[in-house]
Amino acid sequence: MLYRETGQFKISYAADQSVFPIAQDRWFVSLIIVIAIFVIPVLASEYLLQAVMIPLLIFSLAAIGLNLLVGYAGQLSLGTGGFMAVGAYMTYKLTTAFPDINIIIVFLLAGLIAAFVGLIFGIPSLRIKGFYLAVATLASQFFLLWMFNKVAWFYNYNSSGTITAPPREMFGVVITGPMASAETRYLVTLFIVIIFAFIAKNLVRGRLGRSWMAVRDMDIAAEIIGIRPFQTKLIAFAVSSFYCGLAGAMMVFLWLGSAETEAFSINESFNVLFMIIIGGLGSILGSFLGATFIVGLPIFLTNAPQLVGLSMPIDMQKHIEIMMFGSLIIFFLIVEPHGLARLLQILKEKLRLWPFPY
Amino acid sequence: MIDVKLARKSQEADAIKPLVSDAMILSEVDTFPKLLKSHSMRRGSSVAMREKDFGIWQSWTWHEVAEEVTALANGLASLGLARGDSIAIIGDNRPRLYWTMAGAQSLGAIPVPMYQDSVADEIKFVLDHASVRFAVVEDQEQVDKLLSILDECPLLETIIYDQPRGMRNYTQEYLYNMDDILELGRNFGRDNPNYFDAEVSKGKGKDTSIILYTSGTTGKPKGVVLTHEAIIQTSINAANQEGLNEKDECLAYLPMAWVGDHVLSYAQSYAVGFCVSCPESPETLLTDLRELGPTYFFAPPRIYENILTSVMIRMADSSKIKRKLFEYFMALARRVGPDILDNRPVTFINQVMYSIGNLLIYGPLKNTLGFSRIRVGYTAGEAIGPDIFTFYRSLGVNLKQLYGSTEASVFITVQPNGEVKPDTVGVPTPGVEIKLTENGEVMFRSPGVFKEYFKNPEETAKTKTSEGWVHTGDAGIIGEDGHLKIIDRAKDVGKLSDGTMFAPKYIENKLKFFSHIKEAVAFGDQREFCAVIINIDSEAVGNWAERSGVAYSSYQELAAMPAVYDLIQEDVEQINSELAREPNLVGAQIKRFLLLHKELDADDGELTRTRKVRRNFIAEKYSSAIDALYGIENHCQISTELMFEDGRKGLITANVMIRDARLFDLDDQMAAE
Amino acid sequence: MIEAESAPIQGEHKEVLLDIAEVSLAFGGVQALSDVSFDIYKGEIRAIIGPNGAGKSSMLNVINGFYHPQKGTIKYKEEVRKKMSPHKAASQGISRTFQNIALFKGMTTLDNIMTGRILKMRRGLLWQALYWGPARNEEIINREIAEQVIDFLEIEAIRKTPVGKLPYGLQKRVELGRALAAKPDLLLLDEPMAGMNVEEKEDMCRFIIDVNEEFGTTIALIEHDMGVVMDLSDRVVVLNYGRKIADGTPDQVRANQGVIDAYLGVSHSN
Amino acid sequence: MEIISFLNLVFVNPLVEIFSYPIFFAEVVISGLLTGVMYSLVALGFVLIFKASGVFNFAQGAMVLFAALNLVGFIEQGFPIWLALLLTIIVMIILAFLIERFMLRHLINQEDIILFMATIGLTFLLQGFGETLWGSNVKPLDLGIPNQSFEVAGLLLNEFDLFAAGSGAILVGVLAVFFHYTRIGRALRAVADDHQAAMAVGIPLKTIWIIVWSVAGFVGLVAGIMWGAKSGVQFSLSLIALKALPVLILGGFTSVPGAIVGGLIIGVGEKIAEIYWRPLVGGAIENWFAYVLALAFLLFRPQGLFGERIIERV
Repeated sequence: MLYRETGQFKISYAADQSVFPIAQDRWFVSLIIVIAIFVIPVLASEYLLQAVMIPLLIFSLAAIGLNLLVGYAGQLSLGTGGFMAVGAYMTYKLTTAFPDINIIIVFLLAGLIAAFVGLIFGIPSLRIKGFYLAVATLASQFFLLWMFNKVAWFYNYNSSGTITAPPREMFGVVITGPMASAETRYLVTLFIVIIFAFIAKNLVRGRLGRSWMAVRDMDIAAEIIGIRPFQTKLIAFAVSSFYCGLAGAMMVFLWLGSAETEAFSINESFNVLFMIIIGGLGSILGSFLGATFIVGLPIFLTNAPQLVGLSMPIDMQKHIEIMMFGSLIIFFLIVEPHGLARLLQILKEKLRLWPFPY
Repeated sequence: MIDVKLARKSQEADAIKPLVSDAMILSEVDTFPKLLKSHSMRRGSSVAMREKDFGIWQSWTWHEVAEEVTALANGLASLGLARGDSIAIIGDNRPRLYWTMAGAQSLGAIPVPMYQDSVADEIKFVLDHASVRFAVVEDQEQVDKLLSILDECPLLETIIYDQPRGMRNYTQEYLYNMDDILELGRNFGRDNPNYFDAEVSKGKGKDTSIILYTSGTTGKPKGVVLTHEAIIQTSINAANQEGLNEKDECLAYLPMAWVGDHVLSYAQSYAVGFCVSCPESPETLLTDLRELGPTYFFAPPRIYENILTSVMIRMADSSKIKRKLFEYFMALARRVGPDILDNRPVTFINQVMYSIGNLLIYGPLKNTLGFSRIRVGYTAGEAIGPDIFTFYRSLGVNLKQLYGSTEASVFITVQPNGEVKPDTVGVPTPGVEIKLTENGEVMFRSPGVFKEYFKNPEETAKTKTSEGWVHTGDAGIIGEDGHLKIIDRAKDVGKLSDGTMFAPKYIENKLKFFSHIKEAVAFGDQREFCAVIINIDSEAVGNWAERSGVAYSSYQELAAMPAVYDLIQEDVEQINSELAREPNLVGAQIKRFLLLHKELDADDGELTRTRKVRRNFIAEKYSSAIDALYGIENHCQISTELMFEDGRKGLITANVMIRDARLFDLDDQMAAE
Repeated sequence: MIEAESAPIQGEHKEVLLDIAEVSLAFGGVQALSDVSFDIYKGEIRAIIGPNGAGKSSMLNVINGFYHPQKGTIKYKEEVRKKMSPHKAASQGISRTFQNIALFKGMTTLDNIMTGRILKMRRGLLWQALYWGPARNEEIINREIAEQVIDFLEIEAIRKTPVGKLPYGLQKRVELGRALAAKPDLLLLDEPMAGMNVEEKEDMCRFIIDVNEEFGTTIALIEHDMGVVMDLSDRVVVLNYGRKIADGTPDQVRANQGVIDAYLGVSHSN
Repeated sequence: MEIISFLNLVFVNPLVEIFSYPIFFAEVVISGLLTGVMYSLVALGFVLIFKASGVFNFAQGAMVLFAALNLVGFIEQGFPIWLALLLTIIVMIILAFLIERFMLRHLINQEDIILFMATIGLTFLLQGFGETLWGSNVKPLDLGIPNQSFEVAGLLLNEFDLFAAGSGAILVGVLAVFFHYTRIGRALRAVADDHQAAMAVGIPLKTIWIIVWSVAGFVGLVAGIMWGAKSGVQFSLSLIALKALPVLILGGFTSVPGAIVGGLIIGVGEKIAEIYWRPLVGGAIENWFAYVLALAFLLFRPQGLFGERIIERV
């Protein structure tokens, strides 16, 4: 209905292969970005930025990372939390050791280290597949967290065992640490997420993305047409871990301010996995939708009883929240196993064909 | 391994320069090759042509087209194509086939395009008749067709094909790949740099530009000879009337041998400078139409009808809400859409509702059909149902009827913007004069008039008078508003015994546009009044019966119901009131009618295989009914033999009612209005 | 085993593209191939036929490096091949299709065909991440080649349809497209016409011949349908129970008693 | 210097200790074996469900917790132990029924990962539900089995551990009999091999699923009793699922003997590492050591302990 595609014909492959070949999609995404950059920081409250927008963006990035690995390359991983921790701890180590390096560069370096770690933990994918691999990736989750917990070097031998974001400036503005305003942190997060979302989209629509999907869909055929499955999977692990590491670093430095290993527990791994399943496997957009859902759901569940005027003991409410969360996940998987992205896709097709059904 | 060279792509037109005035074009630039050259020099980087190929719309600028045409012409010249030779062109709409036309014309040769689905015999006749030496064809299929008749066409020397696919085992030395011809031409151009320009400047506006063979209902095809000047002048006149400019887009998908395509996709494009696009293949036409979104579109009624049918079928499968919305807003559009399109005043509420409808239904609908951008849409060739016509207009598609012929370089009359009526074909286009003969035949005189029928002076003399008036063979009437109305083929028009003009097909068509009426056969020639045998549409009337709770068990029973007679009588009387508005036709109103108890069927010989009524056969078979129609009784007994599927024969006898319809006076109508 | 004479095509000297000498392959105790020898000339259509379980697919798997024979030598492009991986074989110009369609179901026709170009794409991760400059040019150049394949196989209308939604016959065609996109020197077709109706078979035959003649691609194909094979191929090698029982032109093979016995035997036991 | 002391820590010191105190080593091994039995029990629950329905039931741990919570809850309500046991079993069967009715039935033919995620959802649901019903504080579970140690041939053994191991062994035996000699058991194996075939011979998939989830629930109950009696019934009980996962990759998702032997190997390996290599890494390695052990093992034998070598075909 909203689409008016007539006359949007393509005279070059570059135009045909662009990320948003339909003008209306381009406008819509541009509009969202403009709102995110110019409207939200002005209108949103500190709470909304801190409790909703920043975590939403950071988890979107982590979800994109995991989606590259699971949704595109077909390698099921439960170790997201571990790789996020690598990013966070490495950023801490690097920025405390070299305070003069721009914090964004530090994020990227930490991401690279996470990528390297991911590469190592991806090695089992050479020989094992599916759930075997998923369980194997738990090794990284547990081992890495144990290591960051046990080896005091990682948290500079401080007594609390937590890592805390020191204040770092960029262009004269404090962007990390307690002095940084929520707006600043939000904007920095937003820019990083937008850039890396586009990079992820570029990767998946090119040769690498096709290699990943080929390995995912039929690895033997992929090998026979000349794709090296092992190398392809390892790159997927590395790129995915880079994204997760970056997200982990941003989690501590742009969102929480300080953290212990507990912040990267296996529950976070599952949460990110939920995001991509509910958002839609093999969809960058889906990663955002899934993150919105999983970040938003607990906030909704926490506030819902008050909204309807219900009051109950705190721990009781916590249990019910957990229960509702689990039930809704199951419900959602039953209703739309292909995720929100598919739902949106169907909606889009309907709008394109409107008023026809096909 | 696969190494096809991709056509060069080019960017969109940079700047659009003002057009040179027609007079200047005509005086100096009086042939198509010269027009091409002028575009190439003035606005060489604007896009001239596109073709959906290899997944995208490959584009060529005017400059690139000019280069290709030059190479092609030079290549043809080096194979020996000379001034005055004929060159056959057979295939789907492909840029290189259009360029072949321009290339041949550059050398003073005459392109003879042929329908791509012609059978070998038809092609043979034309090749022979036009003394064709060269044939440029699309692909292997056409080459095979030519090879099968090669022995019988001694004049044909050279065959050039565009698509090399499947041609590798063809070793005949007279077969050429067009790529090779282009290469040949480039070399030739290098050796003879001035040859092409010299040949182009030798061409004059009075020269023959093209010969288009019209199939003709009887006898052999006639080759209509048109000159550059005629086509160019007509094209410019029509384009000026519609305000066509170099920013327009048009889709070339109708057969190249048809004058409509030649004038729209070639002549007007060259005259005005707009871009012409070729679809990827006939199968992908609708998708390509949707992608491209032409602003200037031409289709026979059949295509509009098919699209409307598919809209209705798809809507029927749509969800209930969407269907309701569709029905509501289409009803609104039928009421106010045409007025809005013609800038007539509409109440504010209706305007608001129409714009909501535009957002919800009309806009999306036009978008999915590829009609969003149409500024000028033509339908021509035969009468279009008023429902179909109004449907598109009420959506806001500026669809107009056009009356034309090959002999006129298409344009005779067009409905001007703001004066579009479903039942006329409009007023003469600039420069065209029309008149009616005594027996109602339409004649025209125009700058686009044909030169002659090729090698057929008798036909030429029969059709074209010495003053340049041309017989169209169509009977028509001209209303007071100056609009021409085509009513029938002139030869089918008869007279009632009192001398009133009687046009059976006109009446029948009018009746058939009602959904309840499937077929109608009108009688009246040499009789006192007009009477009609009607076939009800079992589906539409059946639906009506269902809705009104009328039970029936057979077609025969349904057709005999007084209620159904009432239904049809309303339709008949509406036609009568319409006929009463035409001074020439007021006497030819339908006085009596009956509903036939069986459906007319091609298996019973009552219809042709293309579902046209066989009037004389029916007159004979149902003579008792016709006698009764002109008698005094209000019913009649009809016995018909019919053949069962297993070959046995049976006899149906039916008692059929006859009704009298109300007649209107010319004055009544005037008074009512 | 009935010895059939090898039948070089007369009058012309043919260059040998692939030479298989005394190849044996076993899985555990099962002998899939025993001392099979034959060669494939450059530019010919070579058929490998035989009853079910004759070792045809194993032979194809050996040629493209998926199985490693225990014994025997394989000479490809004048070079004796050591143990090699399938992607190595692919990079040397061997591509193939599969008996049970092995398309990437989650991708469109176009993307599937583009995967056939992956070996030819070299731009690194960073360029790809930016999708700009050389990486974009590379995408476009390879898209052009993929489009030529699409045009050649007449599958324009399904360009952007996910292959999972296509009917079987079209999937087979897309798979051929993916193999062709790599511009192979040697094309292996594993029962290209299995499960097709007559019309689809005719189309596929036409495409196979077109590929061979227009691009000069050497083709080795396995096929069950004897009639099709005989019309299509220049030379035929017949396997039965992992052994070669005949080798020659279609006419020679047709007349070979061993082949008749093998096929009749099979049809009896069925 | 540091390198040498490191190498000492890795290769020399542990071995020296092992050979110096063989009896202690034997005690460590036995204690590992006994813990291993518990791992096997949990892993068995996974294997049963995976084998019969192809579902990687991450909620097995939550089922252990849920069963234990119910048992303790019923006991707290004053029911005698045998009745509480019976009630819990009934609850677990009802649970299996509900899971089939409201979850599995709607997810037939979905991809494995979707089912897997659904069971993670189920994990949350069971945890939340169990704790809503019975509260989240740590509850002791006293079965009246003495938790005393005694000495046999110089080895110090724990009565409770032996009892647990014994129960585990009996349960495994019962299951083996069940699978091999009962109609339903054979049907279950048939389903595991081929869903179509099972349905073709007239076994409704629905019934199979309810049975297999009930059995898994029962196994979970036993594991819950053992672990609960040892360390109290609390939330962390559901985390023992994570301990069973390395057992699965070691023993294979579909192999009952694999689950048993794998559990023992992990139990022993983990204990030995914990005791002898602790100085090197500083303790608390039980979270990850099992995984690394399983992974190292897989690198050499990708098909797992009892899996068959896979020949890939194209």
